[in-house]
Amino acid sequence: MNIGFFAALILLTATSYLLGRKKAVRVSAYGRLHSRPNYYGAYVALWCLLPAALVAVLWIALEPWLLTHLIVRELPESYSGLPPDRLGLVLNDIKNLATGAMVSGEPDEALRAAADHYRSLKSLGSAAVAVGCLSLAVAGLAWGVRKVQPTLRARNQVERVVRAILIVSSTLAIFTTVGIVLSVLFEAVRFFRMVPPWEFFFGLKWSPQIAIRADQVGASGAFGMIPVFTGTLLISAIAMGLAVPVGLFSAVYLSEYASRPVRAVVKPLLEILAGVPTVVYGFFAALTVGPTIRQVGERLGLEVASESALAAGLVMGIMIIPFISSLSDDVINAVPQDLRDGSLALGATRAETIRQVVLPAALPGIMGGVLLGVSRAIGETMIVVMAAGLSANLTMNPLQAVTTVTVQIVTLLVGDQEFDSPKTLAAFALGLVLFIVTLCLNVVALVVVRRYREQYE
Amino acid sequence: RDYISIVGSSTVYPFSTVVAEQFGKTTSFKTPKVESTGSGGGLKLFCAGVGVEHPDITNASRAIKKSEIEMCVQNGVKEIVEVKIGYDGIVLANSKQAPAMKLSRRDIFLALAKEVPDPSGAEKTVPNPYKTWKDVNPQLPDVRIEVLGPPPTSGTRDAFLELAMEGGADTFGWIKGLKKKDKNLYKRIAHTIREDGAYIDAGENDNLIVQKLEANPNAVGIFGFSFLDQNTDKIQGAHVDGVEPTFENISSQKYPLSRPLFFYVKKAHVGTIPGIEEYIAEFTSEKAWGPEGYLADKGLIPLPDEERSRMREAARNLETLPVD
Amino acid sequence: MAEDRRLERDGGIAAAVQRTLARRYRAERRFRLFGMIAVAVGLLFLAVLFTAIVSKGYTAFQQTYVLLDVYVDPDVVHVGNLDSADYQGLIKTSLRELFPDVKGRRDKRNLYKLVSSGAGAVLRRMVLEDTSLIGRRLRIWVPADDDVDMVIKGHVDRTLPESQRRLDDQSLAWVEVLERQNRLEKKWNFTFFTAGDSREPELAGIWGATVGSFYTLMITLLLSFPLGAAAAIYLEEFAPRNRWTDVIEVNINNLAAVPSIVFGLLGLAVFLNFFGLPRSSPLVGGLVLTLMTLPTIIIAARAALQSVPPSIRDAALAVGASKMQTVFHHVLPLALPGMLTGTIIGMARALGETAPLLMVGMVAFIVDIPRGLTDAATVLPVQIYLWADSPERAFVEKTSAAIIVLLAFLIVMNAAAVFLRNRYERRW
Amino acid sequence: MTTVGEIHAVNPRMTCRRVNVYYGDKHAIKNVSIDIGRNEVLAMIGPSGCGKSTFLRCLNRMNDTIEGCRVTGTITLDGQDIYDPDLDVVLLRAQVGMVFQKPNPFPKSIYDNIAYGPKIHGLAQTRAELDEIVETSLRKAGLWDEVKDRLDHPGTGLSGGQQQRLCIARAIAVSPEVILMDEPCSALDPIATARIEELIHELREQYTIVIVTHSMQQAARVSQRTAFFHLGDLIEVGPTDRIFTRPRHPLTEDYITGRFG
Amino acid sequence: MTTVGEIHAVNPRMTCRRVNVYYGDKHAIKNVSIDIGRNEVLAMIGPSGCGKSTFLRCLNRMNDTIEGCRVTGTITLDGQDIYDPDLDVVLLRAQVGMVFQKPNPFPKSIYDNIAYGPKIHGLAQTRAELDEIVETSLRKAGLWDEVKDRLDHPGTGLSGGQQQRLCIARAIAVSPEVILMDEPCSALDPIATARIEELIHELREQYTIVIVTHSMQQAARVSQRTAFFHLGDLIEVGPTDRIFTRPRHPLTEDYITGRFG
Ligand SMILES: Nc1ncnc2c1ncn2[C@@H]1O[C@H](COP(=O)(O)OP(=O)(O)OP(=O)(O)O)[C@@H](O)[C@H]1O
Ligand SMILES: Nc1ncnc2c1ncn2[C@@H]1O[C@H](COP(=O)(O)OP(=O)(O)OP(=O)(O)O)[C@@H](O)[C@H]1O
Ligand SMILES: [Mg+2]
Ligand SMILES: [Mg+2]
Ligand SMILES: O=P([O-])([O-])[O-]
Repeated sequence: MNIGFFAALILLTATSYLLGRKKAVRVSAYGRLHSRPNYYGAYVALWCLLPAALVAVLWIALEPWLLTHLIVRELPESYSGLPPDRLGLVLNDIKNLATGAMVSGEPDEALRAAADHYRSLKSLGSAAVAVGCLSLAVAGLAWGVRKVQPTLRARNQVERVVRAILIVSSTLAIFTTVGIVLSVLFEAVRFFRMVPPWEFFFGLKWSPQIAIRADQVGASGAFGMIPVFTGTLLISAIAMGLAVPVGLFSAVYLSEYASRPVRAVVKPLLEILAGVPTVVYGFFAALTVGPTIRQVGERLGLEVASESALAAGLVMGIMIIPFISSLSDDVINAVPQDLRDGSLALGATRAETIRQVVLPAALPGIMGGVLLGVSRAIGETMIVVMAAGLSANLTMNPLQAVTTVTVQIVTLLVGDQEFDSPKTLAAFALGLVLFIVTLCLNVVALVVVRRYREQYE
Repeated sequence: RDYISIVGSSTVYPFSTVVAEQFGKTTSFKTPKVESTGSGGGLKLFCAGVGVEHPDITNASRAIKKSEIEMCVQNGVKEIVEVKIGYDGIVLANSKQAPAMKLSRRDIFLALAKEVPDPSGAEKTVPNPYKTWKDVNPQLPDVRIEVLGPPPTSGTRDAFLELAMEGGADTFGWIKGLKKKDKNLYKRIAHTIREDGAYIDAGENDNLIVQKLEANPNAVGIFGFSFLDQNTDKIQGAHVDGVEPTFENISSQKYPLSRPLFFYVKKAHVGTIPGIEEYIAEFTSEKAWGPEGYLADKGLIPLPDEERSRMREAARNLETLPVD
Repeated sequence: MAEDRRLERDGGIAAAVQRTLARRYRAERRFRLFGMIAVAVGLLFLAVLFTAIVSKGYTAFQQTYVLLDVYVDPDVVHVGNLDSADYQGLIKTSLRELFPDVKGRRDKRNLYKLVSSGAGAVLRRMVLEDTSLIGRRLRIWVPADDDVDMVIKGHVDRTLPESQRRLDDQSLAWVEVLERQNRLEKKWNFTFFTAGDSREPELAGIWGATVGSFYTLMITLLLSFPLGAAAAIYLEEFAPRNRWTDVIEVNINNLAAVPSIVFGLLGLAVFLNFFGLPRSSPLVGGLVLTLMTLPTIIIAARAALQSVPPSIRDAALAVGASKMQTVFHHVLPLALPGMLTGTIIGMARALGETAPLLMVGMVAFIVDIPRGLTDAATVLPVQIYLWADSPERAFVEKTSAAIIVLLAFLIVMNAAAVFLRNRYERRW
Repeated sequence: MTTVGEIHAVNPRMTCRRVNVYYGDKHAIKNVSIDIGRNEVLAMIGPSGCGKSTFLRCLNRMNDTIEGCRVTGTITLDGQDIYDPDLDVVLLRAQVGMVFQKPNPFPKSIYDNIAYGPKIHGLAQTRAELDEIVETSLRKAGLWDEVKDRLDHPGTGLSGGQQQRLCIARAIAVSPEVILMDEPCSALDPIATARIEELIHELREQYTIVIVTHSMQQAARVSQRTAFFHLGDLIEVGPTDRIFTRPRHPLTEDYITGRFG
Repeated sequence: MTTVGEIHAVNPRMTCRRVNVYYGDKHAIKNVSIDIGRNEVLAMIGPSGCGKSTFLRCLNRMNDTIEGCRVTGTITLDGQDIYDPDLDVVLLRAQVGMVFQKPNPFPKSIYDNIAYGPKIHGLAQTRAELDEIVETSLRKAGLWDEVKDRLDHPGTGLSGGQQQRLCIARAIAVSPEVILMDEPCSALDPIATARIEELIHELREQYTIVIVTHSMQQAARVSQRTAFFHLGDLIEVGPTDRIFTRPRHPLTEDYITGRFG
């Protein structure tokens, strides 16, 4: 399994494409082809590639297991009798020996023999599979070519494969979701066994540190999620309060007012904002924006926490700007010129045209961008970790410090963990609840977007 | 796998990585991979089992707990070598623009505990009433208490609670008495940090705290000694119980807030993963962890000479922790 | 008719419009102004970020070097031990020669600390390349220690009292002597761009992380763009509209809101624990980031597909194009700009992401440059995260410099996509 | 409502029986049955909004693309039910071409607009053949002289009438066997109209054509049979000359004499 | 080329002098001068692609929205140069309404399509007034009966001819003083066409109308003056009856007699 093999496979696939095409052209003399010759080419290529690739992938997945199995059988009793984890270490030694990497100590004869065995098995297996795959590819090629007849519905066949690929791709999201739910569910359930759900859902106090000791499990009020979710809400709201107007107006300006060169330059520039590492935003919020807000606030005689929600929210808003501006700009740009003309010809100003005709027509796309921005705000971690702090105040005052769900998840997970204490498990419960909350938000959003959708043409 | 895999404490990480780098440079072994996962996370990975997919070494800024040893044993990690590598001073520091602080552990406790002994002298606690340092101790400046410190999930915080807060609490006789009578109550008093904004959880990034101190001369930060060492032009360490946090004072154990640092080795991997013994040898060599060694340069406070040589012997002989 | 009468009374449409015109133009100007302000605000933030980062980081592109006269002593280096000779010792000897009156262990130790511990490696490389250097006296530039570097660059004030600097008075005096002899010079810091990580700031480089980022993002791009586009195409163009597709749609939107660290958890559970893929590898990092990026790309791509007018589809279908051909020949090219936007933004996010990688072991100290998808590696944002948390003062500028490199990476990465996007963009 | 006149054709190419079309709740075509004969031009007339375009779109299943549109009844092409799930709609649409009421050129060059169909159907082996198809199609649609110098300009930059002819050229470039034309001359001047009508004459020799038109004169000129729709009903159908001279249904009569509404 | 006939109107509302229009390199309108009289209907005829729509779009500066389109010469409305940079295009377009060749309803409800113009210009104080404007406009365009039950349905779901009338209704809902109509009846049946022609007659009492049409009959029926364009040139202009009975320019004669091309 090396570059050479894959090159050969690709070469074969290319050849089969050409052969299929050629045969199609040839047989077209005996009857009108159902599809374009390219499709016959693609058809044969698929026959050539898919089975061979499948086998190759299977081999790559199974090879380690198979080789291990074979090696272990050959090992003397003193090794093969070891418990599996020890055996793993021995095998690691053998592999290190075989690949000529550094090994520890002086390997004994048995290991050396095993290493040689391993090496030969590995090269043999690879060679065998390579040969097998390539023969399979050739067979597939032959089979495909044989099947090329004018009546073969090659296009439909190829399209069926493409369609299958499309379907598989779109179900990936489902698998991801299942994976996420599964990977947080069990721990969350364990958490709820230790902390009663009502306390978690309705508690007004969040203070995981109290319960760090086993003897204080479930100490009253320690695991109330309300302040944490309020914090997320507050910071997201501040972020969107900045990002939505700035993003939307930027999009409108860029797509409707700005000249082409300006747009071509400014849009990618704004997109850079999305790629600045969140750590950098975190520093920016914690060291520049936070203190500035505090100073200004104190000059105005306001009580401002040094890690105010405002600072984190604003900086997060900056990061989200391109999510809204770029996506909206694209959909606004896609609104047909006809519609603008129709409005302008009635004597509408540009602003009126944009507000009342273009934006409604682009609404579904814009909502998509805004939702993406909201999602990002809710799910963002690093900025809030660095700038929003950990104190779980139940407040809607943007000048106070709040904490967010993501901050809590991260600190609970990357800090000192104890997987038998609700302190760490709380992270999973928070994750699960966040998932459910955003799910509800999205359902609402879907319904709203459906209702206001304006389809042009 | 032909390289050593190390996980664990973010506090030990800077030292561990220097050794790893030196080790990689001066031997023919590959440079070990060092991950910073926190002490608890590291021990969890470490104790997950024996085998190539599990780390060989974990760093910790505290000693391994009994429950963790049990978990290790359960997963087949029966032989664990403990290596104590030195000390880390926990310092309280503020900006150079403000006058230096001279604190006692009692001041620290009174300033940061959620519940403090009733100022009137009764043997009960009241919610912390102190707003300024001056309220705590008339000799301290009249500025608002504002302390940036590690979050509850960090090992540094645990150490701080044990060393500073307990130390402060113990200066009240009746609280000290509780230790025996009602351990829970004692811990609740000594280990609960106030949550009214005077203490700010500042996350795991100590540089961030240093920079915040620079911006805010009234604030006091809590972090490891190496960060003070590197930023002596900007910040100053507070005297604790009259002792300045300096290299010498910490290594001579005069400074009260210092904690030992460790790493743990999975003995089962020695001899199969190449280089583990050599890595231990490098770490415990005088040019690394000695008073003149390169780790001291990075801010590690070395063990006293005698303990160091004892430790070296134990480590090189791979003496394992007792398990029961 | 009533309305005509009203207009007549009011003096016709012109007059009617005229009355409202001032207000409407104000609204128009306001609207436009808001647009400009919004763009300006966005650009301003960008400029502020950039200047902050660049002004802090550009100094890291230079490094202080010391000129030493090194005698490559044949007693120390000979053909037998070329690899493992004590080159650092030779460097030390030459330092002693420069300052012959330095006596005492402590002082000597301080003196040696003027040059980097990597200086020996520089010499070693030279000798390995050309063994004829053995026995000769060389004048070579070796990197200075980071503390010296900080002083030379002015990041540490020389006038502070001794107790407040890392470099004591004596060392400072030596530095000044070296300066007077023109033996200290700031040069272009090649190491920074070619080396892997190191705990010595003067030896630390960004190349390892850059390569790691490159591999990781290559995986992410190669998987997430085709998968995202395919999913969007299926959902928007082929899937029947029913409950099930609604579920998928809500689901995808919801995935966008999942905190990135949770994707890390997923990666930990699935890719590391279940599939047993190697920890800390770009492969796993890329897979995790793919899962994280997919929703962004799918959402953007769907919005783009939706905005293609149906008449185009009709036109293609009516000449006998299959649904597939219609989509791939006509709809996709028109939707491509929007899809690319989603990709740009999604990839940008993936490039700057740290949190999920914490979970799959990419937050690691890795010196060697990764050579493949399964080697242990780290990525640029993680490198930034790690350096930002390092005590050494010299890592402050390195951190900013790494951010500059990351932004440059981002710009390069986006440029191609932006170019494509501009090519395909049209208004109909 | 039962249709007046002879819905059967002598040599039917397509047959429609009890076709109903709904847009959501709206019942746009009501129980229409009609044959379309081989080598015949069928004209469909009727007031605006009566369902002509809707019916036309049924004939090559372009209605499939409209969300909420539902078709019942049977329509066959050469005896084959075109709503049969097994039927290949691509093949159907290649056989039954369509010119839409609103010109909808691709946002591509004029050349590519025409060449697209032949390309996907593989009607040209070489570039030269393709060039020839493009040229003849454009010539037939009477557009060649106007655009021959700018084949690489975008099709969307043409005038309304030019776009319409471009769409006609695009449809005939794939040589469909049945051509559905929805008001193909609405934006055309008399000369261009004459050219298209001539084209229809030519095409009829081999193909079957259904044309929607608002011009009685045009219907009279080009078609052999005429169908009159009204509010979704097929009111009357019959030989064109008979319909225009002796309409049987009062509505038909009112409509063609302009005494309507 | 100099124009044959009388380009001057007795009581000009708009005057165009030496107007040239370019699309990039393409010279689409060549040095055209013509007056448009008050209360007159001017018909523009000419083969497809000759520049009628282009010229029409010049008259209310809708050309501004086409990238690469350049206009030279002077066009005035009531003596005011409409290409004067100081001129208010919003006011201009409110005064000079337009119906496009391709119907382009907004993706809004039928009601909102019509109400949009009056709303932005503040022509209705109350909802009732707005309702009235919507109803009268739709009635005038002959669409009311067909859509009165579904005013809240999207305008894009209408048939081709209905959309066209919707656009006419939308244009007249703001009562512009000059109305430019680009083939307003192209998708309409004779009855609907008659309704629109009637509307034009009504409107002429007060307003000025320019209509592009391909139907000589229609031009003859509705217009007082007719202008004949050919390949961007204004060939001949004059009173409609004279043009159709005694064309002076051979090209005109060829065109109206259908001996063209
Ligand atoms: N946006 C454009 N870009 C380039 N050329 C154009 C554009 N619009 C029109 N043209 C060209 O300008 C010429 C005049 O077009 P115009 O639309 O004015 O014709 P017209 O007289 O309205 O024709 P029709 O009766 O077919 O609508 C045509 O040759 C056309 O191809
Ligand atoms: N997409 C749609 N959704 C809902 N109703 C529709 C849709 N398309 C057409 N209709 C309605 O169906 C009826 C028939 O429309 P169709 O387009 O078939 O008319 P037509 O005979 O082609 O008229 P015209 O001559 O004006 O083009 C009309 O009342 C129209 O409003
Ligand atoms: Mg129609
Ligand atoms: Mg036109
Ligand atoms: O990472 P810790 O040292 O805080 O456990």
